[in-house]
Amino acid sequence: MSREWRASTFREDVRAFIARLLPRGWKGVGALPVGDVDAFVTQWRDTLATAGLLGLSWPREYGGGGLSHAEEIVLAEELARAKVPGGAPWDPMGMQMLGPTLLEWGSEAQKAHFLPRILRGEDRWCQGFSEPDSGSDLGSLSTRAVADGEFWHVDGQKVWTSSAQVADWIFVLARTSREESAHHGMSFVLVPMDQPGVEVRPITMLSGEREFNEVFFTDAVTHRENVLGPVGAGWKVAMTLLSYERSHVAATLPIQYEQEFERLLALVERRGLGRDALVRDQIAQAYTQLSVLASLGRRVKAQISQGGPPGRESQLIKLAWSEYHRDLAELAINLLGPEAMVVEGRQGPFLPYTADYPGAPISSGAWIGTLLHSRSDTLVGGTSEIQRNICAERVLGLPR
Amino acid sequence: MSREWRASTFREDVRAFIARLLPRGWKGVGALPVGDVDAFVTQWRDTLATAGLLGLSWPREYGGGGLSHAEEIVLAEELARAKVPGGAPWDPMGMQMLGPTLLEWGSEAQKAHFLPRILRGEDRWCQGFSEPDSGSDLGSLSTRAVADGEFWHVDGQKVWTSSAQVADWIFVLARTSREESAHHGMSFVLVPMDQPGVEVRPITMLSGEREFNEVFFTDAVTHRENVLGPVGAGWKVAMTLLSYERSHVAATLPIQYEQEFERLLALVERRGLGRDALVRDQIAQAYTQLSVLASLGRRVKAQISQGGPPGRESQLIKLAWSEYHRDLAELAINLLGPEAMVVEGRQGPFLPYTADYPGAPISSGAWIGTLLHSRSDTLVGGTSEIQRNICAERVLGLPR
Amino acid sequence: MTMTDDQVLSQEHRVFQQTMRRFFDKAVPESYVRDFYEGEAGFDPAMWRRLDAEFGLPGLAVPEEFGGSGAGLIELVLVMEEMGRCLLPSPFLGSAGLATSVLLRLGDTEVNTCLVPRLVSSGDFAALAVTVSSGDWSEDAVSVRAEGGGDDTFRLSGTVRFVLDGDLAPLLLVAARTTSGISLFEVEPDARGLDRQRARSLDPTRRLATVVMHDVDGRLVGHEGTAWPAIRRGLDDAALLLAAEQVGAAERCMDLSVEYARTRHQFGRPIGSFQAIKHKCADMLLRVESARSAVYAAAFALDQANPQASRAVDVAAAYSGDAFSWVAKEMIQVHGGIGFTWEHPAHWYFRRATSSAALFGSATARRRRIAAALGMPC
Amino acid sequence: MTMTDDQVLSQEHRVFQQTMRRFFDKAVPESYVRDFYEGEAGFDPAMWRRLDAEFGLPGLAVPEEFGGSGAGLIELVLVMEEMGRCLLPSPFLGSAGLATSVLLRLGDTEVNTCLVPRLVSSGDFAALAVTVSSGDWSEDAVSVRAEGGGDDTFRLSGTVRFVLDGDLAPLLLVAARTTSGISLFEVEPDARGLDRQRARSLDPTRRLATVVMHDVDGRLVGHEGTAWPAIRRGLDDAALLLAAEQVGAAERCMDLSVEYARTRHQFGRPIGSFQAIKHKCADMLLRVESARSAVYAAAFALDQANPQASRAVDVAAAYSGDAFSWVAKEMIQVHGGIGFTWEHPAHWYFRRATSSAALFGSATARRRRIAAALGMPC
Repeated sequence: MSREWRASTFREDVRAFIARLLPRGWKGVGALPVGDVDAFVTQWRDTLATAGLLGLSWPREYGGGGLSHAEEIVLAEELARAKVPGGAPWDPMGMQMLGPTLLEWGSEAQKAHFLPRILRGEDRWCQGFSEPDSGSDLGSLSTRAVADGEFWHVDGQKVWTSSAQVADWIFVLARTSREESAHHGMSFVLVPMDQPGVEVRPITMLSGEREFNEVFFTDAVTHRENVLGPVGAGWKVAMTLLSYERSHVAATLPIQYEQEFERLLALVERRGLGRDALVRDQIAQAYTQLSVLASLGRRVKAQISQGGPPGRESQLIKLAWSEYHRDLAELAINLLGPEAMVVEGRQGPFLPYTADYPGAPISSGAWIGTLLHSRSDTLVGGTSEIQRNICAERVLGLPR
Repeated sequence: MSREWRASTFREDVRAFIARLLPRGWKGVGALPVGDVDAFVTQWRDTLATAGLLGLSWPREYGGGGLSHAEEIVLAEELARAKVPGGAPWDPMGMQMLGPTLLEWGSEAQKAHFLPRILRGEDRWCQGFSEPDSGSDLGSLSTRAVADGEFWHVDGQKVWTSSAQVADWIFVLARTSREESAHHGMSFVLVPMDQPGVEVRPITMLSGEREFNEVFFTDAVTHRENVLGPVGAGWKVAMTLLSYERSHVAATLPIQYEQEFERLLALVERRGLGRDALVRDQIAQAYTQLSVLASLGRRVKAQISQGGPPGRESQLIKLAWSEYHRDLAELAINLLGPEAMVVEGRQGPFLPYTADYPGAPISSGAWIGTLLHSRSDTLVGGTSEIQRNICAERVLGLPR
Repeated sequence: MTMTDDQVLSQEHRVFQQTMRRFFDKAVPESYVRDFYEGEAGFDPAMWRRLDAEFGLPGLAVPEEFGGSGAGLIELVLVMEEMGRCLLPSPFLGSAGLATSVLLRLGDTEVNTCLVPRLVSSGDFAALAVTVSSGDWSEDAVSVRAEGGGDDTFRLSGTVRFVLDGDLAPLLLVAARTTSGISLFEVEPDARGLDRQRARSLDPTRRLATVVMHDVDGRLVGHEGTAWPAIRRGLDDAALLLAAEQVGAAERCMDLSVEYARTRHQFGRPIGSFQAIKHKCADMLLRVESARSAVYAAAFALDQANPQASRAVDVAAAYSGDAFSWVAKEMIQVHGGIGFTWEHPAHWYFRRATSSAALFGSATARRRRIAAALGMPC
Repeated sequence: MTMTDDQVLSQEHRVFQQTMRRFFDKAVPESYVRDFYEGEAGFDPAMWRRLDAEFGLPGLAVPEEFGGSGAGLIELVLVMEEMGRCLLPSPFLGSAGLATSVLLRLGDTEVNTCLVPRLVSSGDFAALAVTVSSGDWSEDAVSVRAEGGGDDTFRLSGTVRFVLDGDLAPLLLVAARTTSGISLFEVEPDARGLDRQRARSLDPTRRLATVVMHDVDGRLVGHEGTAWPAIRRGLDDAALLLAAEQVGAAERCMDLSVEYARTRHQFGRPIGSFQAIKHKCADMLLRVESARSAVYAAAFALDQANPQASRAVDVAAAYSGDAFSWVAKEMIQVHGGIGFTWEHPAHWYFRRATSSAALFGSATARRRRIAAALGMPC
């Protein structure tokens, strides 16, 4: 049933396709009754799968669409503009992160086995990078994988693992040599979750939701063929994976933040604050920041799509967006005034790095959810402090 | 001719005394024509000297007023309120800093010789602490004093020395032992300026004024009796001196900044900006900061005057005021709008740590002077970065 | 702009402070607060009785002639700092801080001899309903209407949101507008036409309610049409006490951050040895001590009936609210991932800070008052 | 809120950029700028001729049919970045950036064929007098009055402050109000009743003048009463070019700071190894690259006549002004004492930043326009 998509007219085609599928007056997932979201997302994933819009840039032999990364990005943009998700909540781990990394580093057998299963939703993936004592300092992680005949034995603990409670597999960055130097001697190991040696304990976040988990490995085993890339090259493989995540996020984030900003404007209008000179200045400041960062993001994207190396600007993107979004959430809460003391309506759900679902209400609960979660924006994936270190050291050449 | 002052009624007495002396409609030194300032200050110093108001807390045997440090502070406050200086521009070095330090550490001969000369204006003093390679890091300074018979021989270079061009003596923090540990092996040496081994080169500041100097010592000599405190105790003596400076500044700064804030209000009124909601918020923020810091300062002062140890708040005073003042200068410049592009009227003079002279005009030149000089507030006497280190390490106990 | 004279805590104040610190350290451990997050409990009558029985806190600032201890606002401030430190969930702010203060400031003998003593040593506490739906604590914003007969009984209609402990308080006071102005009324908790609903607070340790009245009987408290000045001054008192609570809470955030920074290692060093963390902690200290200074100064000014006391309250409230919000946020940043969990108390303080920033009026609203007080034309 | 499509510099742009960088690195060393601080010089005719002779810069964005090179705003932006970097004192912004742009945007054949070519390859340059004493660059603020006879000659009276190169420019253009609206006039530099006084600039490398007119003869340029739209658009162009200059200057401040932080040692380590300094430099980088992105985006939008170009200019101008001010200030802080001396160029950038923040309207004024453009009710 999967239809053919052409690169030359992809944006128009997919935009029309999405528009045709969406219900009349579609406002976004955030406008659905909370209880209907899961069902909609499941059904929508099926629709995308049927239309051949999952794994768009993957080779057709693995079930993908055979187009390029450029169309993949266009698809992500168009889905974001249309206020629909690109798959199930756990799909990004498999589709945006592991999939492209498998294509780059995987053996033929690994690709043939894993890629179609990701697209068909048979394997859900989660990520095992951070550890309790290695938050911003991945170089110091201590989970170990030891080879013994046909198997690797994994021991250690990972933390901040999203979707671990529903995942079938986890990709683990583990130490596989005694060499203690920070980034060497690590391997990228794929481990099945359904075994006695793997235990998942959910972490309740400050919002009360359970999105992250701790994952404990106690003599967990995985077949020796489940190392991705050469043994000892785990750090490089992990960096590949993170760069795929970043380029995807860089493309869709501005769109989501624009939609969120429009919700903020609606809040100002509903509360009748638009004539307040202070509020006007704050809103204009937020818009300026949003607009500037969107330009910065487009410059990075254009450089990449021209085939050039991402310039020194690319390192800034995550740092800048996370602080923008943290500030925006605070502004929204300030505009709510005393209403922010009370959670009215649904509380915005946890969506790392991003805004509440498009179409979300402008009642206090949604913004409170955004406020609570935005505190993680400057922590997850490297704190702002670490990001600044990296900018100063790697881009500007300041001494460590 | 020197009159007697009584501690019990000192504030009322001195306030009345000052009020009687000042011309009608006195607006402050800043309101005088620029060319008249020096003459006024010279004459005013004579007046204070005649009235026994110089060295108020010093023993009468050394020409002082025989009262306590508390009255000294009251006097400083009342002079500041009346918008008149406490002496000549170079007097603080001798009267507020070296004088009390001599009283604490000096030999009888040193006190008997130097103190009266300071009060009579016969000896002008300047300070030799900072060095080109030891800005915020006094522990690393490298000027050396070597004993040879009756004399010390001093070699090295000091920098950021105010009033060096008019000073007769300089107090120098110099290394007097080979011991390389940061704060040991230093001595506090008093060196006459009028000798071939001492060369003064003025530094032109970013405002175009020349207030600071470099001082070069090339086999400069001073008598062995001119070490203040024990040889090797220079660091402690220097810290004593700095604490006297701080307590004086802490008392008078809030008054000067209140007067400056009133000039800012006058600027707002003159420019008709008082109805602008943004300006109102900015002014209220500045006032809040001013008022809060004044309360902080009073808490420190009260603790000291109760005889208790200055609490952990005292370390914060310099850091907080310097950043307040830097921000206030920027606010004033913003309020001037395009007028800030052009220097109208006299340009505010350099007054380290403080506002422009009370009574200064509200034309752009005065505020531009304040803006330019305020950039030094967060640098001179330990950068804000160093101040924060000190707060975190010494007050909060964070590791170095 | 005259500065008040030197004011500093006395030795007695410090002893009192230490007594309170010791009590709350023991009586309100983290687990106590956690119960308010995990369970359905929203009020602990036993704790309220202990505060009264052991220290007479509900009547601390009530003159002795009306059954209280006759202390000043400065003592209440010291109590609030400690309550803020441990985040005690309690009707203290709404009842002893706001309602009692308004009643006393009415200066009405009958009120002082009949109503006020009910709030001292009785186990009772009061809620004052004075906001409107927009949450503006200003005279214009009072929208409840009271229609009166010949005697002291009126019929009240309207909705008041964000009422501290409004669903529970045995004594419910309502500010309403009669033909002659703002007046204060007592409403029976079980009166006909009265609906009191607990709100879902961002901060579960701060109990808030919406009070809806349809022709509810209300008994006039004090004189008709003259209540606003007392309410205004009571709101000043309460705003100052809230600021004190913020100081105590902010200091605890700083302590938690410093402790974590000393012990947590990354890159082979305690994170507190990194300047970014170090400077954040120094800025916390600056804000905490600055806020505390402003709060003490305003308390002394109020206790001495300084004519500029109200402005001093605005300064203290505006500064402390911003300071606590900043410190609570940076505490999460210093803690990294662990500060982002439900389990860690960091978010309790963040919620308290966010919620408190809007109680009794925002910092922006306070600055509007400051600008007016500075004589800027409006 | 539609985002423009991907826009990025072409290979040709990069080559042009490098050419300009090489030229200015050599032609405008620190000593060149220092002369403007130390001496009485305020304009260097030789440099102005070189910019024309070697690169045709004064006519860079003038269509080829009127004698120029027909480049776009993006090329002007690249030039301004380099001029900002070295702080070149020059009539380029006022003449090529503002006056020429306004003339071209009049869309008047006679202007294009007579006046515009005078500003290309002639050594002449123009000043546009459009502000009033309050320094507000808005239509309402035009206060010069022009009274006309039957022909194109009017008599102008009024005072205009903050005119770029207004005391020197061989071609003086004045915006004035006639009975039919805002019109543009040419005034002879030696006209009777004209007084041009150089102002004492905070930034000696930015020449400003006050132009006073008493019944001065002015020749109408374009049509009477219709000049404002062209002036408005020319001011947008100039504001964008100023923003580009700010980007280049801010980047130079960053480079100086990074260089100093790498080499200056305190406490036995390069100060750039301390996180406080490191993070300041990272924040400089963030601001510089963000500002640059906004400036390029606005330049492409203007060159493509995007309907939202004017808002993009407001965004770029508001952001770049604040960014440069911040970076220049922090540069002084990074440099410590040496950054506070007359000798060190840090203060040149600080003066340029402070002065530029007020030229063509403040960031606050830009944000007022942005809020209105976002459809917020005024």
